[in-house]
Amino acid sequence: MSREFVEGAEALARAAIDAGCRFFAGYPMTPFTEVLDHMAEKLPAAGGVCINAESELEAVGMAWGALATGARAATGSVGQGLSLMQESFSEITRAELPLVVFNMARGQSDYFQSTRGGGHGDYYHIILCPIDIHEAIDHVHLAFDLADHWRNPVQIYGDYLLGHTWESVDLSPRPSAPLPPKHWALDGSLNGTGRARNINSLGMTKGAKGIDPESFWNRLQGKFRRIQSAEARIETEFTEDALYIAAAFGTAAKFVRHVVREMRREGYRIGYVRPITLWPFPADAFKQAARGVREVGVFELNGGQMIEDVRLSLLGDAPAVSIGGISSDTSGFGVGSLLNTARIREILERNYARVAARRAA
Amino acid sequence: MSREFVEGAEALARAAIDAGCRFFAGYPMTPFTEVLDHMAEKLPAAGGVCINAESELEAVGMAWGALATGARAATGSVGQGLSLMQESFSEITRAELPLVVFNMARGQSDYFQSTRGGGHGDYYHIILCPIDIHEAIDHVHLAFDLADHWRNPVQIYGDYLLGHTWESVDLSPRPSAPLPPKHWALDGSLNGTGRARNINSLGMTKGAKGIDPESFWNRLQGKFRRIQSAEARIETEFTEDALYIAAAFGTAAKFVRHVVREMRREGYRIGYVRPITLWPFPADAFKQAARGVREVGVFELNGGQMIEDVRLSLLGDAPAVSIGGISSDTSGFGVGSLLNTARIREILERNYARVAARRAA
Amino acid sequence: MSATILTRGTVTIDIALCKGCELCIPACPIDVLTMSEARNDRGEHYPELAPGCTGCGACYFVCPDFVFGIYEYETPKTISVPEGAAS
Amino acid sequence: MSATILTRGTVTIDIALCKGCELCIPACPIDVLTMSEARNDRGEHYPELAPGCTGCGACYFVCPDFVFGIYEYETPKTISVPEGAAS
Amino acid sequence: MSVIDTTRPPSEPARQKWDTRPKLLIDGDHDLCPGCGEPIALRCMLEVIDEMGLSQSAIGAVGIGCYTALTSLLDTDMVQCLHGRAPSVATGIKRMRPQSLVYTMQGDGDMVNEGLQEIIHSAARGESITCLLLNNGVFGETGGHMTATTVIGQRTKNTLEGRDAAYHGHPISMTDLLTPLGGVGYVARSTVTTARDIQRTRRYFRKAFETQVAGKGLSFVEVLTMCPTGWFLPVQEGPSYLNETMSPVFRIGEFKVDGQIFTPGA
Amino acid sequence: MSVIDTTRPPSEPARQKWDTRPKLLIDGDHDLCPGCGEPIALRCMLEVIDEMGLSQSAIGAVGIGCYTALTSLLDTDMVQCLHGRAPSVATGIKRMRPQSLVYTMQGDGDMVNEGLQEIIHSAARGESITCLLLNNGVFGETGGHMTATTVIGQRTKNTLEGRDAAYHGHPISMTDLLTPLGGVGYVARSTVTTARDIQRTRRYFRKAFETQVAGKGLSFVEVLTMCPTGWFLPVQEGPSYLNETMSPVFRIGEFKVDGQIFTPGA
Amino acid sequence: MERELLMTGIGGQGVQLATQVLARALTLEGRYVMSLGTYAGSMRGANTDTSLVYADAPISTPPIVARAWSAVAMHHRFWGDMKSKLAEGGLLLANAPVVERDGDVDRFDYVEIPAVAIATGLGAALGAAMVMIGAYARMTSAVSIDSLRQAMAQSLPPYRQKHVASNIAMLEAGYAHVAQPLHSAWEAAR
Amino acid sequence: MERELLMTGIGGQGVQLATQVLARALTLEGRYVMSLGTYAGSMRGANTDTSLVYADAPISTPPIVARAWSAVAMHHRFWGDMKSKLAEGGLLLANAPVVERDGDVDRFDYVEIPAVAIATGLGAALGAAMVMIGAYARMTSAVSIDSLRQAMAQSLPPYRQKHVASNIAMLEAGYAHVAQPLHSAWEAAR
Ligand SMILES: Cc1ncc(C[n+]2csc(CCOP(=O)(O)OP(=O)(O)O)c2C)c(N)n1
Ligand SMILES: Cc1ncc(C[n+]2csc(CCOP(=O)(O)OP(=O)(O)O)c2C)c(N)n1
Ligand code: SF4
Ligand code: SF4
Ligand code: SF4
Ligand code: SF4
Ligand code: SF4
Ligand code: SF4
Ligand SMILES: [Mg+2]
Ligand SMILES: [Mg+2]
Repeated sequence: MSREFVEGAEALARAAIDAGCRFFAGYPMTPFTEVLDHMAEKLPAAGGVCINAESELEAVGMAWGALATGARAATGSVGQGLSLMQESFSEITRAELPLVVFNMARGQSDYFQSTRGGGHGDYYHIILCPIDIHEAIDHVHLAFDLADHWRNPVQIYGDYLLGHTWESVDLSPRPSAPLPPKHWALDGSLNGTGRARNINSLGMTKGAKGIDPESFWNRLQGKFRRIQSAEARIETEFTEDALYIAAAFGTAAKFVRHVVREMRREGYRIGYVRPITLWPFPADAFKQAARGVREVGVFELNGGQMIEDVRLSLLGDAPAVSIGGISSDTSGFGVGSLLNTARIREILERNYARVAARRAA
Repeated sequence: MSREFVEGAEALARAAIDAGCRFFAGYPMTPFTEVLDHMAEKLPAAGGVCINAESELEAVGMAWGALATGARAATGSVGQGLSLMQESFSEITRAELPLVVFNMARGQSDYFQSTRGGGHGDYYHIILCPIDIHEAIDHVHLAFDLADHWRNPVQIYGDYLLGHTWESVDLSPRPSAPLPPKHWALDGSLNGTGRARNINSLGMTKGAKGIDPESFWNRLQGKFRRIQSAEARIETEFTEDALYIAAAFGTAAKFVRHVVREMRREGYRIGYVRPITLWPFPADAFKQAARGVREVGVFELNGGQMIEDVRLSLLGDAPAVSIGGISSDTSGFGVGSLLNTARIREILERNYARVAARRAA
Repeated sequence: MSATILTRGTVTIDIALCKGCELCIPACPIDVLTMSEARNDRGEHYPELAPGCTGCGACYFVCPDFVFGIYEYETPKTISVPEGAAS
Repeated sequence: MSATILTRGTVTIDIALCKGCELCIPACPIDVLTMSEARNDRGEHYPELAPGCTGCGACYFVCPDFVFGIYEYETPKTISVPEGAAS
Repeated sequence: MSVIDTTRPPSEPARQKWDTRPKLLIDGDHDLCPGCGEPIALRCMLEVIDEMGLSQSAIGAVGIGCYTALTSLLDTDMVQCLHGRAPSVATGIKRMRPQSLVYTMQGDGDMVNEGLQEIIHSAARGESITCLLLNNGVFGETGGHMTATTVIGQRTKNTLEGRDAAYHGHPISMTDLLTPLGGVGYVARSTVTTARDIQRTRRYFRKAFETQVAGKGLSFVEVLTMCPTGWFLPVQEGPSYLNETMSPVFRIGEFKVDGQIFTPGA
Repeated sequence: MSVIDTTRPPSEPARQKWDTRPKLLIDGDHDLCPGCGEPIALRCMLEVIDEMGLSQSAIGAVGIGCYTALTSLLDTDMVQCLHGRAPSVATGIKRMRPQSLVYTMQGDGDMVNEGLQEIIHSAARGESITCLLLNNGVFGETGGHMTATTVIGQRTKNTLEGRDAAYHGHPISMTDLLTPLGGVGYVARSTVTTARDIQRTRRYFRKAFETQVAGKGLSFVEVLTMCPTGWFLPVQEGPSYLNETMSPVFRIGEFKVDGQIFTPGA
Repeated sequence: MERELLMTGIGGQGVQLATQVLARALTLEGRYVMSLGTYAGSMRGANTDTSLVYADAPISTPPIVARAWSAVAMHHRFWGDMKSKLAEGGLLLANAPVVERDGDVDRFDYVEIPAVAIATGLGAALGAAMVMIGAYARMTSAVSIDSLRQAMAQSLPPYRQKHVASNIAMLEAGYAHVAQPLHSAWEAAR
Repeated sequence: MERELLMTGIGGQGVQLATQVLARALTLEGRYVMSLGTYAGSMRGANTDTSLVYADAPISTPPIVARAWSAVAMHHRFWGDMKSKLAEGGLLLANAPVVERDGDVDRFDYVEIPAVAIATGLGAALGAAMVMIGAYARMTSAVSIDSLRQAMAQSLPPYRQKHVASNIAMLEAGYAHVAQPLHSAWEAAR
């Protein structure tokens, strides 16, 4: 294993290219811009195409077209740009195209947007949320594989810290399984045979008039359920005998994990849980990890979003209490004052003490 | 009270005009088109402006501008068109503008989109979800009032049935309270004084460089919490001694309520709960209504969305089980085969029997 | 009361597909199409061909419902048509 | 070594605002602006005025940082300037 | 008057010159209205593709409008796109498969309203695709509403008194917008009201596809089509209404050929 | 050489002819880069509004770009719009307050990329608003990326080898697109590289606002502005780079006055 | 008291308008009504049907009627699809002979009205649905002929007011064709 | 063993590049490194600072460093903001005399390096940050001068390779300026 010192955004871009991504389109918006820049620079050399799309709407449309030909393709933005893509996200999901989305979020306030699907209709994207760039590189490879496997969009939920932190990471080429056959990809070969392909999100069938959304969407629901049972991922530490669990996701979890480890070393009966996939949320594993726990503190840098999934996992087994909150720097990039191990230590100690006291009483 | 026989879409449009709406912009999409058509026909006569916007994005932008002048203004679409408006929805909410949105949904699959905010960031819209056109008329008036009161967008979650059903309804003009003073509305009067107004979603302050998103967004969180405790609305029937409760929302609830009443008359210990506001979700009242109940069946015409809010309300007090499902006609307008009292009766009987048996055991 | 003309082909008419829009009627340069009295299964009138078709294809091109087919005779032939039809 | 010119006004320079872009220097038609040796609180050089300003306003218009103010004398006055400055 | 039996081929030795429907159409039995101009234009395009020997390489990207009902009958590989977004999708396809013949099919509501930005950007980008605009001046699909190409004075569902320039604005001519753009190779407009017009439309399609094959930039063909339903007219009056109200505003002809702008004879 | 004391007004009797900053600007101390052309154009606009006696009626709608940092310093009523959306917002304002002077301020990224559709539709709709385009040929704010107006050959952050027409497409000229539209009353382009250019810019703004006051349709002024940071140039070279690379592509002059199109002297 | 009426026919038969006239007449008499129409797209010749619920108190029934008290069948082509919704013994007014007689005669209170003939007699076969509504009003005493007349005038847009008189004639002819009420809408039980 | 280094200066001082060179050198020696830089926008003269964490095993510390083992202060203007993060007794290399001496002398292991003078002596005042990094490497034994040389070459883009030699001279001068290591980065405890 050889390591190089690179910035997160570059690592993401190079991992994507190594994973076979051959089309990328995006519109600049910090901190997604940095990923786009690396793609614009490096993808053509790898025989791919990177388009500086004129807007987010056009970017996702271009990716859609590239995906339809069977190529591994991706787009991305920050939450705000992804808002513009919601119509396309919903329909690309129904069209069962393996889109990969780089969400370089400005903080953690877009949890609902990512996990509940901000678009219309019933659909879900697999949301991989790395804690650091080492994991992110794995996730990028995983994302393209899962997208192809499930024929469903996969999002990498990153952020400013992920994109801007430099680390010595292993970016050596990974052997990758051959792409699954894509019988549905467009190449014109069946034209005129009565069986030309039709990629659509409406439940159209070649040669048949009209659409059949009900059975089409129900079939997709079945797929979502299968993904839910197959793809949930979680990281837990010290949960066996914990009185109190601190839960967090993404780069913020690295701060929490650091403090929890510190407190454990000092004898606190505190545990740590991090959903790695935000959707499917690892509900069963979370419930399992929280067995016997008195309270779960949810540290998320927003108004309270993941806490709903925590509560839905625990269903009253233990109370879930919000211990994070909105936190932003003045640039709005989401690196706010709560991203501070000293403050987190103080928060965890205070909450732990309260819970421990309650137990004693 | 004099009643007229009108189509739902017309009733919505006339109620909006009666409520003082003076600007409307929209882009056609069935079944929102019908509301837009009535607005285009009737609003100019009332001294207002209705623009046939060239797209949903432009429609919401125009409404934004009209709102900034202090006018009561609205837009709308179906879930798909609303997907395109998500960026604007998020930011209009942060700019604290009193937008009213007519969501003439194609069914119930857009519950998450409406209640969780499909856009980026932490924000909520008040979602009023009428069961029929009588209630919808009240809701339209309420929507404009709540929007002005809270300076927050309010959505009417209607659908095809609401828009296309004709009823004999009371549309006589309602006396309405004078509009609240809008010191923030733009009129140029303070220009050049150093205190000209600035409507923005970023936390800009006149004369100050830069932005302060953290305190700005935190202030909004406080508002959302106040709305949550003040505006949750619910309808319940027969819950006092119920073994089993059927929950539903919107026009689908009318079918469920009908069947529950029928079964009550026949002696079943069954109750009925309908959240009238989807956000804020009437969690406390729901929990109260479900006290002593063995199970809550959630009948929603989607892959399972409101059920999360039901579970979050009950937190394990009673299991919530999905008894609806995706249901669509071949036009995709959402009037599917589950909207059938006989089928619902069959579903409720089956579930009731199971729960009753469990109790006996 | 009749004349002879040279024709290079003729048409087939798949009346089941016809929606009765009548676009083909003025399109025919020699006016040999008229709308039927009878209705097809869709409940529509449809074009009927009087003698004299030259196989020019005008009706074929203007029909939105793909009702016409055009056949070209191996050897052009002369037919007699009622006076005026070919005017 | 000096000449006289007629001038209708002059400038004020709010050096604190200057970002040292030097756009004003070539803008001055009579070359009476030069960049300072010293730096302002932003750490930038800023323009200094040599005698001869006519109050024409060119520097005022091109400056992106609103550094200049223009004053018009009640009566135009004649001043002497070093030879060459007004060329 | 005698009626010829047209249910079967003639008894004389004859060869089928044109089949009832184009080879790239699976079924001619579609749900569009009587007298609709859209299937006529579609036929032209499909036949030209076939005649040029490009059937096996065509990939389409179709917008949302009445023509969407034809997507599943079209026998070329297709993406059914969202309303307004076909040019971007076509861009993605073409960039990944430069060897394919990539076409889009959009209505005026789709292209000139919802997706105006996409077509202009794709054109300026010089994407090597062929874009078909079916312009009937209304949203046919929603029941006859004003679009960005509705002519002044035209009555539609939401311009009940006729489109008023002062209130509803002016129609947009796509050929005006696209012609000056650097990335555009071919621009033309035609109609389908008569067999002659249809022949011209076919000629324009051929030139448009040739432009694509030669890599000379984006090629654009606008076809004015009848929409008797959306115009609230008897079906028979579609062609004359088109010729009298739309053609004067939207000039017929070629506006740019091989990247060279020229003003066609009026 | 003697240095004049310019920290205070002259001792001779004199009146202040031009204040350091325009009356409609709260503070001149902004965060834009040294040598940026945007504040220069902004000053022109604000001064013209003031000179025309329209200060009390102006309402602005501003896009997202470097100029956004000026929004809170502007002393007219404002809406800070989303990227690309200002023309629609301005439409809503103007329709509800026809008596107000409504202006938009957008960059090339904002108007020609993200919001191309909005400006064209608003123009065709003939909205009585005045739209300012600050065209520096890059996204300044994101650090110098290609926009839809970047000229061929220009090196930007994502066209490291220079914009290549075949790969990245051709620049779009907004005056070309807007001039032929029916709803447009006034179209002009200028720069801010010299005091003379700036005077012309001021003249154009005056005519644009006169067009709005007279209700003669949408008025549009494009100003080419220096962006030394986004161009990766020493600040002093901004004006000459602009004159040498942008001006030849984007012609200076008036293209439409009082709704009449004309070709300006080159 | 809540009563349901299903009406079914093919496009262009005036089923939508006829239902509206009846609904408006009921509204004029202070009744509560609710109606939902569907017709399949723009294709001519497709089915069109309407449901109408009317009552003497606010209606809580959902708009998609599962079981109807009465029905009017204008055309046999699509009547079959609706049949299952009419309650056993319910009132069925059939547009004879367009609607063909079959087993329905036994299952329902089957009344044939030669509506096309009556309408043709008045000069416009297209008025058959109006004839049926007139007959239905008389048969059920749901509403008076006066209210129907008034409702008719309200149901046509200004530019079509010249057709009001001929349509009222249709209503009257249908009303007159029925000798006496059979099923009373407002009677508690049958 | 995890060590933190904070480096702070003003825009244009080369702080970012210096941090990168050190990080790359550490990477070349098989260490794990993590670094985060911030600088406030495009305004010249704004602060720029970097944090670097380096370790002999994968790093689990979060990228925003709360408490640092060592610091390099290039300019007094922004050093004050960072001061609180340096651990009591931590190593502080100060760019003297640009950074002014104050109470810090007592709280930290305060070492003054006349980096500007050294860099100016080598012909380019802008190289001061590189001098500091050279000095830091020697002072802490974090990394060898060889690795720094190699890292330098890797850190400049092709079109700036001509500056490699002069920058290496800066590193070497800084390295040479420190007589002997004081704080060993890789020693278990101090
Ligand atoms: C985002 C979005 N908005 C609105 C619609 C509704 N819609 C469907 S078709 C259509 C109009 C299509 O008009 P046009 O493209 O001109 O095609 P035509 O029906 O005239 O053939 C509209 C507005 C939609 N499908 N998607
Ligand atoms: C929807 C959306 N996408 C992307 C961005 C990021 N963004 C902010 S400013 C900007 C570019 C602005 O360019 P321009 O309008 O030319 O202004 P300039 O910075 O050059 O003055 C971009 C892409 C955004 N704010 N919103
Ligand atoms: S043009 Fe075609 S559809 Fe129309 S009448 Fe003639 S054959 Fe029938
Ligand atoms: S082929 Fe020509 S001549 Fe024959 S029917 Fe058709 S249009 Fe007439
Ligand atoms: S133009 Fe203005 S900011 Fe630039 S150097 Fe001159 S005074 Fe300073
Ligand atoms: S006012 Fe004119 S003459 Fe005076 S310094 Fe400025 S540019 Fe020069
Ligand atoms: S509505 Fe118009 S465009 Fe649509 S199918 Fe009918 S005629 Fe054609
Ligand atoms: S980046 Fe360019 S446009 Fe932005 S402030 Fe700097 S010079 Fe001006
Ligand atoms: Mg159309
Ligand atoms: Mg720009």
